[in-house]
Amino acid sequence: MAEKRAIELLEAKIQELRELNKMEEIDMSSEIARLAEKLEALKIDTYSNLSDWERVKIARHPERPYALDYIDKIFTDFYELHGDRLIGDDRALLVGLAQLQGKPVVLLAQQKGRSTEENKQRYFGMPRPQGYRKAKRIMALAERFSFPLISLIDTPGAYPGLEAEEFNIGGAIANNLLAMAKLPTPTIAVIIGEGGSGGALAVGVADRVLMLENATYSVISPEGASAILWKDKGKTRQAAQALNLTAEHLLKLGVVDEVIPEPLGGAHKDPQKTVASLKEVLIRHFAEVCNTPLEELLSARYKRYRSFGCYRTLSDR
Amino acid sequence: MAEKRAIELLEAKIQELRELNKMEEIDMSSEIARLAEKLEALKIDTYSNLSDWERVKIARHPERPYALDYIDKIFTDFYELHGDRLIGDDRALLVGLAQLQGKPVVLLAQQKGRSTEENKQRYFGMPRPQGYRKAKRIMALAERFSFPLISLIDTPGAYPGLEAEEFNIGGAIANNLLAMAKLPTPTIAVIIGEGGSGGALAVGVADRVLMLENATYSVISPEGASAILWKDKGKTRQAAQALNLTAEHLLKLGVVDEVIPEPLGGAHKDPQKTVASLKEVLIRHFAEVCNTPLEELLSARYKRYRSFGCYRTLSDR
Amino acid sequence: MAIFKEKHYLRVKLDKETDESLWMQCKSCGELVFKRRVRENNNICPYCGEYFFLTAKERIESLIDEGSFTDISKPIMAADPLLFQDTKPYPQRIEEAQQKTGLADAIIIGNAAISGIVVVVGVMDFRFIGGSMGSVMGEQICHGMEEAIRNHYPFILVSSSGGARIQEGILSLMQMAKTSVVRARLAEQRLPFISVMTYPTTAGVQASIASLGDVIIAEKGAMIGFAGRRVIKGTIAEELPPNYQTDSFALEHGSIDRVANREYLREELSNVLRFFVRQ
Amino acid sequence: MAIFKEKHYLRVKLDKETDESLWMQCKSCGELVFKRRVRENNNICPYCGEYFFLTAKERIESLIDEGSFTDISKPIMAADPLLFQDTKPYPQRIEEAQQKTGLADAIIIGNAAISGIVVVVGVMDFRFIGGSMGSVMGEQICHGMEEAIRNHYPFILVSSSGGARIQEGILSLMQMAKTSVVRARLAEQRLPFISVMTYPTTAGVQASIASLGDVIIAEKGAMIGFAGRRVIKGTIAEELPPNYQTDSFALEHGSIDRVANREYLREELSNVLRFFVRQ
Ligand SMILES: [Zn+2]
Ligand SMILES: [Zn+2]
Repeated sequence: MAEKRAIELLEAKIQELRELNKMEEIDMSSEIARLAEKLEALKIDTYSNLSDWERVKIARHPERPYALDYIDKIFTDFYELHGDRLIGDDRALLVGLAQLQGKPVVLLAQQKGRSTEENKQRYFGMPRPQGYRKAKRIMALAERFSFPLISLIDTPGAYPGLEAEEFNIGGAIANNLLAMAKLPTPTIAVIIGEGGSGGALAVGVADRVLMLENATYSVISPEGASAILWKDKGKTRQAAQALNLTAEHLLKLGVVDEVIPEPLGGAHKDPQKTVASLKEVLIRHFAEVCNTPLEELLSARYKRYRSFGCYRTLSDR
Repeated sequence: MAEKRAIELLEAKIQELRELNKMEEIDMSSEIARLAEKLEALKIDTYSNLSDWERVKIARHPERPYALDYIDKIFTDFYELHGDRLIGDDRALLVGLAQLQGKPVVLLAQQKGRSTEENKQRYFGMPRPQGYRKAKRIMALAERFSFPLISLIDTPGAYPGLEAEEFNIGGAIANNLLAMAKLPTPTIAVIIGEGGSGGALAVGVADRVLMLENATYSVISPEGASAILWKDKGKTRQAAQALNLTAEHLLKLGVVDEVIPEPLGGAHKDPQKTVASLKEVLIRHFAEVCNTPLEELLSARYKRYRSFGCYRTLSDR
Repeated sequence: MAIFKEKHYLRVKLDKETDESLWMQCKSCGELVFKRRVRENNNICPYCGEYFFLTAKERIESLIDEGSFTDISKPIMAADPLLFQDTKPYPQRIEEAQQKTGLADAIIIGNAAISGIVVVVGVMDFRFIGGSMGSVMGEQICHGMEEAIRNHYPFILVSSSGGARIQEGILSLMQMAKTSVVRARLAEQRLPFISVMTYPTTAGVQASIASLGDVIIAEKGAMIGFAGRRVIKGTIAEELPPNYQTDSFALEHGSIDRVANREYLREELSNVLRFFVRQ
Repeated sequence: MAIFKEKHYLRVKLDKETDESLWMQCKSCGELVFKRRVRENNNICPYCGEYFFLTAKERIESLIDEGSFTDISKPIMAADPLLFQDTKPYPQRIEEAQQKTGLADAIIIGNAAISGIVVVVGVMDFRFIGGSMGSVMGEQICHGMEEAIRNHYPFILVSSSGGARIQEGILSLMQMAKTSVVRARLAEQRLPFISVMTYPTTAGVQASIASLGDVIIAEKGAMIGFAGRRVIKGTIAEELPPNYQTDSFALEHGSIDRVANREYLREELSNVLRFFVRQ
């Protein structure tokens, strides 16, 4: 996109002028203000009509804030717990205790790597059965001590591999769905990046599902859908559009309760601002669920999931 | 033992005479009766004062009835269930549904192999984490459907191996102890052969613990104790004696509720008779536990295990 | 995700010309077989033992006491919430599938008896868009479990599905959660759920309701797993064992309880049901 | 099973002549170190960082707020229910261990505060017959958990044990079940149990109470596992990885939550306790 290049150039220019402004006698603030205005207009032009496929790319942007970036800034005292007590530990799905607003919570966090080395360890953010079962173990802890549970979702999907199949990854996901359906404690899921199919849902059944503006959540990746439905790997843009995988669509479909705004151009353009938005929304919902009687939460959770779907009665035909 | 050889010769002789008796006109029944009497006396002499080490050898006798032999004859409709839903299946610890006296029960059965090939599959009766976790899974089924649980114990111990450690066999055993402590359904454990330490106890926490006369149950094998305490692999006889691992001792210590008599010389001398004894005792206890209110069972189970141990108060000193 | 090409699995291939005829050719051994004979033989080739696909109705017939079936499916069919269009519009796919199968969607729910034990049974039909789970299948499965709860019957689900239905997007994904929350209620009521996995039980169906059976029985020759061979080969370039995601792989790795030959599946079900139903 | 030779683990070896002296020699780096300095340094060699064994009392000192400890152990000691005799009679072993350690058995139970949070803590002492769990240890652990229940305190257990005590035979094995049934009560009361595994936490102790923590923290350098290297080598002749049964092996294979250096263990405990205790 030519617009993106123009935005970058303009940003650089403004930065230069700001530096000059500090160092020299000459006052350039009116020039800076004018340029900033232009930049804003250009950004709105460029970003406010992002296609779904462009949002997919933003959701996957390598500089996008990852789970630990939010945990760092929104929670205190994150105390990671390791291991499923069965097979191993998984670095793509972290679990632990933390404080939110002075209250202890259990965190589930899908975490991608920044470097190649880190991505190797974290399997590019694709959890294995070890991760899902670690999550299930920590749900039991949440239940025993009535800790609310908060999931941060950001995964291309569960890890596809021989070992994962040997360790029954499908069964691991299924059992998490069941566990989260019943978990007698308030639960919130936040989709912060990629919500990759069953691999995301396995930690995403909750009383509140929140979603960043440019995050995606889908039954299949646009690449996958393109290959299967169009028998053509290149139809990712159309597939993304067809899948209704953006926050806006998901809000309309009732899958998501609230969309958390991102800075123009995406969360990575201003991580601090993104963190602040997410924190505000999360804390509001957190207070709500914590103040709702558990029976009510569970019954509402049941109704929410029981009612998903859209079909016609045959007399409509 | 020379006596054993004599017994075998005498048995063979009597058998020959019986054959003759059938085929010929001559009546040999009085000779047969006399010999049978002698045989009985010799057997009592030989077997009624078995040393503990001799009982260990009987408990490990390759012709001794194994779990499936009892299941075959005492239960009906054995329906084996496989797999821990996590990693794999274990052939040293079988689980399944069956009927006892027309009531559905859950069975846990440690099973040794008869042939080398079978022993390879069954790891010589030493369960791996897959087995213990399969047992734990089936306990959840017993809980959900209020099926009484019956364990048949016969293992040299949990399998010692790298993979078993990688899959946290210690944790698997510990979690079974916890699960059996709480299991809200009647439970009976029967030690039919070797009760090998934690590997046996992991399916042996129960409302009733029954034990065949020549079975053993011990914190460590005589070989292990000999090597550790005497620094000498040859002290197995002494170690067996010192460990108090026979049914008679365990009854006195309160670990076992009833000893099931075996034919002279051991269960393998007359499997049918052994099965019949076991069945009689098992069914009696089964009726008792099934007729006891669950709250009472659980409270008695708690008291039973809470009270194990023997110590002096320091003022005794 | 319905990631399988149908043609790969449709092992019974009828010559267009002889479609109405009495004969079919076995894809496995090449023999020409009398169709009725195949049908009477649970759609197993009498020459080589190859299992042909069963439609949902054939599956029901082969599992339950004759004449005991009542269809209690909800009278619903797929909507098109996303106005989904790939190479064709979704409604057209639905209509074609309905015409091909005579079904409203990829599952039938019914009351039936198995060796005299009354159950609620759900049976998927792979011919209907790869047996994929969209809103209709999710709703029907929940409806089946609720009927089981209402009448205190066991619930049996026979899966044959490539996974979630892409054309309903996220709503298909949500069926995994939806069926799980209702499955939790079935468990609370202490009613048994027997899951039967057939060829194929994969992706979103294997990773939800099908794996949540109190007892899981696979039909011999089933395919069971989450990520298909192609996906793994594509992503990871790993060498896969020849029995990858077969019934024997699943049994060996502990994700199912039993494997049964098709001709014994009915007996298998009646054997296991007897433990859960006081008669 | 106490399957370890003590001498293998007693890394602090004092010269008989200098036993009462102010100096000791580090077995790892060979340096002569001022004993008080080692003591003040959590029994870590100031030269090479080697961890020396901590007695139960030293461990308590290193973990809790100064002066906050009250010994609440039951006033009991081992009986000799089996009249056990190997190369010596069991009572003689007990007496020797008591004289060596000044303890009644291989564990101390107390009330203490960690960063101001009051807890019940149990600490094992490996010098006492390899930290083995017999009737006394089992009873003391249960007593500790019951005190925690009575006063609504968290329970902390610091393990250092080769396993069950052979000399009490089956009664030692039963302590695995005994501690488990009481642990279940602690859970019912929703009281936290933090298990700390140190060198070594193996066999019957690892296969029961030590593995049942809500959170399991290993001290760096811990040995954690069920069957010792010798047993496996003896039975199976398998090649074992160099980190077999170390803290890193346990972490990698998911059987523990965290590993902490000895000098941070107190902070680690205070960090985790804060989640469970409303202040
Ligand atoms: Zn054929
Ligand atoms: Zn040193």
